[in-house]
Amino acid sequence: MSLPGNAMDSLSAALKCNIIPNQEYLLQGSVLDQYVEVLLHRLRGLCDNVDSGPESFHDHEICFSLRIPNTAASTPMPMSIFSLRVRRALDVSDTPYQLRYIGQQELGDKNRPTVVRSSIDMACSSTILEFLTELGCRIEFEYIARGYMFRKGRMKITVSKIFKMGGNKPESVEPISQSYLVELSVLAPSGQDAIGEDMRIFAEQLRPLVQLEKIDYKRLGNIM
Amino acid sequence: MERDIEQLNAALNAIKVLRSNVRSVFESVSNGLRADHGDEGKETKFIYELQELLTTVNNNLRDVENAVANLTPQAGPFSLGNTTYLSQETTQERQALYGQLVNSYKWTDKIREYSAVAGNILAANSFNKTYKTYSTAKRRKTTTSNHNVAPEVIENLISSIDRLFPDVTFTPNRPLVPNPIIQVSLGRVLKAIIAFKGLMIEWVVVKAHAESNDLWTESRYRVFKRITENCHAAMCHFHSPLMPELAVRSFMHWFHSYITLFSAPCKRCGNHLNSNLPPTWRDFRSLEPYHEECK
Amino acid sequence: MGVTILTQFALENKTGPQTVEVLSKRICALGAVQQGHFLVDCETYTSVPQLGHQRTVHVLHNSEQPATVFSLLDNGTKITALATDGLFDLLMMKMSQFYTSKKQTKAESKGLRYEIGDFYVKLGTVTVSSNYKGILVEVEYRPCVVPAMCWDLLKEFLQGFLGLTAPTNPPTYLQNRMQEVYTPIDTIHQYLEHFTMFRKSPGIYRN
Amino acid sequence: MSVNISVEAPIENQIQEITYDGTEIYQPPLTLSESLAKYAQKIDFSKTELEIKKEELNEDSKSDTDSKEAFQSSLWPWDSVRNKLRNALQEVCVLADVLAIAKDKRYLVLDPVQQETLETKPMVQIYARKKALAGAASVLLAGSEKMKNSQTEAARSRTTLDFHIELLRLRQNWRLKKVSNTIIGDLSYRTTGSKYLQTGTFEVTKAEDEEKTNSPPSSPLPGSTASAKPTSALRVSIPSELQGVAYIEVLCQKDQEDLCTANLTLLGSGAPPTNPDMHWQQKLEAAQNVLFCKELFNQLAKEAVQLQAPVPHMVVGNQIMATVLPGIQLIIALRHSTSSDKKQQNPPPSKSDHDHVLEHSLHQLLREVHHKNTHHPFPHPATGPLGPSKKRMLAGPMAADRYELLEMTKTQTLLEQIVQQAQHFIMRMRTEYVLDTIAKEVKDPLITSHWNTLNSPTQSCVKIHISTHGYDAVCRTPLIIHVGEKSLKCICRDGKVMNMSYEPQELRDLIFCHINQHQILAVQALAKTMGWQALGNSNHLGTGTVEPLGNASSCLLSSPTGDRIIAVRCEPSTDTQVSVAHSPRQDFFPSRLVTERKWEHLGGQFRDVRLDKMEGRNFLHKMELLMASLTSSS
Repeated sequence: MSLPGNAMDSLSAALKCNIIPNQEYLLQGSVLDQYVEVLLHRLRGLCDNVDSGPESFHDHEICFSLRIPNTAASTPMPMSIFSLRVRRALDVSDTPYQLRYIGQQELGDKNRPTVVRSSIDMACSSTILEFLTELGCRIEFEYIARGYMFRKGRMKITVSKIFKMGGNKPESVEPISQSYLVELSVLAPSGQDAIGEDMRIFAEQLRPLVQLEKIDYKRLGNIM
Repeated sequence: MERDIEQLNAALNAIKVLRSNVRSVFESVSNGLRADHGDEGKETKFIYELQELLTTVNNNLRDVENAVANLTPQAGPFSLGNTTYLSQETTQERQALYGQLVNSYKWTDKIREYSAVAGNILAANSFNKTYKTYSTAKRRKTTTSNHNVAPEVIENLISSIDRLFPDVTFTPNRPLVPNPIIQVSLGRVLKAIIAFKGLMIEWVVVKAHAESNDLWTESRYRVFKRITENCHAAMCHFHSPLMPELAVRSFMHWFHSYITLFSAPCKRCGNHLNSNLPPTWRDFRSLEPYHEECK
Repeated sequence: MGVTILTQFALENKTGPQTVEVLSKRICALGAVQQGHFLVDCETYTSVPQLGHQRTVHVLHNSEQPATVFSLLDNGTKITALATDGLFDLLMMKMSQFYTSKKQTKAESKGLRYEIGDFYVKLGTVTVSSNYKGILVEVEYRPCVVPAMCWDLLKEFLQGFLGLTAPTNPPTYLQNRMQEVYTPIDTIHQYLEHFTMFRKSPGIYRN
Repeated sequence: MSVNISVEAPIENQIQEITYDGTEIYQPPLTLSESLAKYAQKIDFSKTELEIKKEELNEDSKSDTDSKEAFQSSLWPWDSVRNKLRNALQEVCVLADVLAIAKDKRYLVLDPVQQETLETKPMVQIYARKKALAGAASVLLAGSEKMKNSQTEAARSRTTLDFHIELLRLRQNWRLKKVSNTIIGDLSYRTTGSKYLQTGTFEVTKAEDEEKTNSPPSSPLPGSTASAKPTSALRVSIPSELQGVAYIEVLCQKDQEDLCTANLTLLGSGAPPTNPDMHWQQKLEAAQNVLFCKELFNQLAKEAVQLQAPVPHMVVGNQIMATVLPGIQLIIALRHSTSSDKKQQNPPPSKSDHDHVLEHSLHQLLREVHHKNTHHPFPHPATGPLGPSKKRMLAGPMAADRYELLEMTKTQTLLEQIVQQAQHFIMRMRTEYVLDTIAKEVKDPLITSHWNTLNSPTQSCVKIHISTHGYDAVCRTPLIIHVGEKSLKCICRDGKVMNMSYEPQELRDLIFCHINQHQILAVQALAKTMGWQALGNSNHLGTGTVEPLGNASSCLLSSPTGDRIIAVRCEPSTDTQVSVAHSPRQDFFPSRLVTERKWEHLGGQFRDVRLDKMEGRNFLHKMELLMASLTSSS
């Protein structure tokens, strides 16, 4: 057995070789409740291996943020915010918590078919909530997502309903809107832009039921 | 029984008291007028005294009657046979006979008791040289198969063993209904996966808790590999074609002794480790821990 | 997954490499087989002052659990442990704005790894920012998960190869947890305890 | 209703109906008049005229007598008929006479009688005729129209309609797509996870016209449609390399047998080779099977070349040879017979050697690979990455150690797995053989083996009990043997473990040693129940002749009073020896060395007992009798 190298060294080596999937390619859209059955039906036809029916999920997500007031006036942003998402499955037992860092959307050129953003995904033990709180994080918001997921090759399609957390009880949740969120995403090492084209073609096949588009969060922020 | 004897004692006491009081009545009557009666009105005093004495006798008599009424009468006549006449024996040398008689009675009583016990033990460990019985009455009993048993029977057996050991958890899992596979967790020490064929233990594999529940992959740890082998040996040892339930029960009893696998030192050498293994052997009878080399 | 005992070891008038040599000879004489190397490292990050009171995050890697990154967050009063995938390091880099690493405190224990029966024995040389600090001996008894059950057995094993200097009591960290199920994070706790000790007392084992 | 037996009718009464309870309701039998009427009705007078005339001739001669009888028996069914005929004959005779007379024209002259003229209007007649003709014509036309319609209908339905229905059926079971003008189907396993490169495309066409004309189109008779039925309107054309029948043959054979199985000629058991008339479903299934077998073989061949085995695997042509155990080879061959080259194809060497179980395992293994290729677990929570298994997802947070992570990445190739299964198969067979032969050879202690009902493809277990008939409660020696892939493990009751290699001789020796030990132990246990005392025993006796295997074991027993001693010696190779000594010795002869009688208490000479001459069913029985006789005599 070879000498075990320093973990950090091997990590940076892996980063250099671009084998860590840290880029998320994403398209989003929504579908009204009454058409979701049609969409699911179509997805069953399009996706891999749905002979046993679509896989359902029921997750709880909490978004934490770590922020410090930036005293230096030279930086453009007044605050530096670092947000982390913790997600756990409510329907499947003994699954790990998922900790997720999602970076800013890459500016890139307009011709890119999908949103590309950096993403660090990791499974972690259940102490994560306590750990983040101790770390100085604050809970920003939380929600419940319930729906179905599909896969087509490397692509993952989730059709989910978002629920507001009503109080502390998990049963007293209420849906946020009359529609389902549809996401088409691929997690890949950076530089694999070809996958964006595949995603665009796949998204075409779901039209006009769902318009999967790259959504510019900054613009959304401006609207709100 | 206890109460009977108490009441009998009370009645005997009451009789004793009655007797002594009657005696004092006669005593005072026989003494007649005494000096302590004084001179004046000595007759009346004497009569008073006598009256008093007689009332106590009366009271005592009532007590006796009460006590006797409380006694439960012996059902039927209590016959002592010819020995009753012994009490009427007057010659000196023969009066000791009763005691001897009682002793010999005790003797025979004990002999009866012991022979019954011995008879049971002998019946259990018979000198039969074969399990096969040729008498028709018993044949029906022996032809019951241990391989093909109703699932409820096994279910009952397992749950009864489960109740026997509080620190052992049984998780039955039956892909094949008459031949269950159960998972036995021995505290936090180890777990065993046991496959039954009817009432017979057919396969055992011992593993650490964190390992998979697969029946065919053996443990990665040497201790558990060793114990797996010993379990197979025990399976052989406890195998009993006539009493399959007993076989399973005694196997489980033996297996339960592994709860001290890591904590108990070897009975013979007193050490925990021998060739880097804890005592992995448990004696079939005494269930004492030994190293493989020390047994 | 088994119970692990970590102990410091030193021999009079012997340098670190010599001590390791003596120990490895002893353990091989007992029938151990050398099975590669091992490495436990610890990097410490402290919060920037803007975040309020100071917190420390110790990020440890153990080559025995190569897919895991352990982090121990010390806020002064209690320690919160976290086990994650390997990508946690990447996250720490992203958090450099909030938590900064102190490179000079990087500690590691590395050396040879032996298997003897169901025991793992690791003879580690501890360095703090590449200065030699001492020897850490790790003994793991893998089949057992409750320290209280196998402490006597482990003691016997330790005495068998460390001689009289073997510990007679369980490590302080374990003493309150003897009846609980042992997890790899407990090993990490023990390492951290020893690393902080080594950091605080520089050079006393350098003889 | 009871069954009526009819005298009149030779057949049973006709059944009118059968009620639900099964009773049959018969038509009431015909009365005499009814049946007469029925018979009379059956007579076709117009047809029988000639014959009757003939009959008339020979009937004439005896008609008188006949008729008399007939009159007497009016029951005669032909009565009225005959009367009618007779009347007719008379009339004809009269007519003939009249005509004969009239012909002479002497006695009789026939004058035409003036008919009363019908008022025939020619126009009306023409109209009437025209109308009648028009009616007939319209009927004919309608009929011809109908026939024409049905003809075209039939023609159309045989081609287009059938084709589409069949296509629909095909579509339900197979993947099809339309490429320009042709319909291409795919029978490969790619959608279920196969990564085999060979394509499995086939083309769907309409059945050609000539085939249609072959089947008689101009026969509207219902009988001929049945023969036209099996030809489907749909035709699938399969690439030539997928045609025919294929299967994977798995053989385990020894070196020397390899040679003699080469020249067997045998074919015919192979499934009917592709005949053109085969239904497309069967055809496609066969082709798919060919593809599957090819993939399987391809995969195995690839693995055989890549694997580093101690004895390298050989891939020659359509055959892979892997050494399972020394001297035993596993041969996996792809047998593919097509209609074209079926004559030159290698005949499979004797069918009986083919191991169906292993073949099935192979199929199963590849299907498992396919399944694994497609059935990736979904991550929970949903944001997790696709791909890693649930166990791998947990490895980080649960801090899996190196060993577990290594286990997760470990995969076995198909060939390795099948070789292991074959090894186990051979081991099991050998163990069975050894146990069975020993059980046959050794009669005295009975050897029973119980194979576990549960076993895995590479592990099984057998429990062996050595016991003596009639003494099974006295002593029983159980053994457990684990049969693995290349080794055997024997566990005794006392926890002793013996590991053995694949050589069957080792197991044989072991069992014999245990038989010996069993005999000695059983004698001692028996002695205990008889009140005898075991003075000593040894399982490995150092004295005596050297044994070819193991050591002899022995024991000494003394009688309750101590005056008799029995010595038993068991040797694995030879029989057991039993000797008896008396003490005090009965035969004392003063000699120069031993002069006094007191030395007789030392115990006498051991004298051999000839067991084979003794009474008793088996060794223990003989020993029991021996002990009993020696005890009672004292």
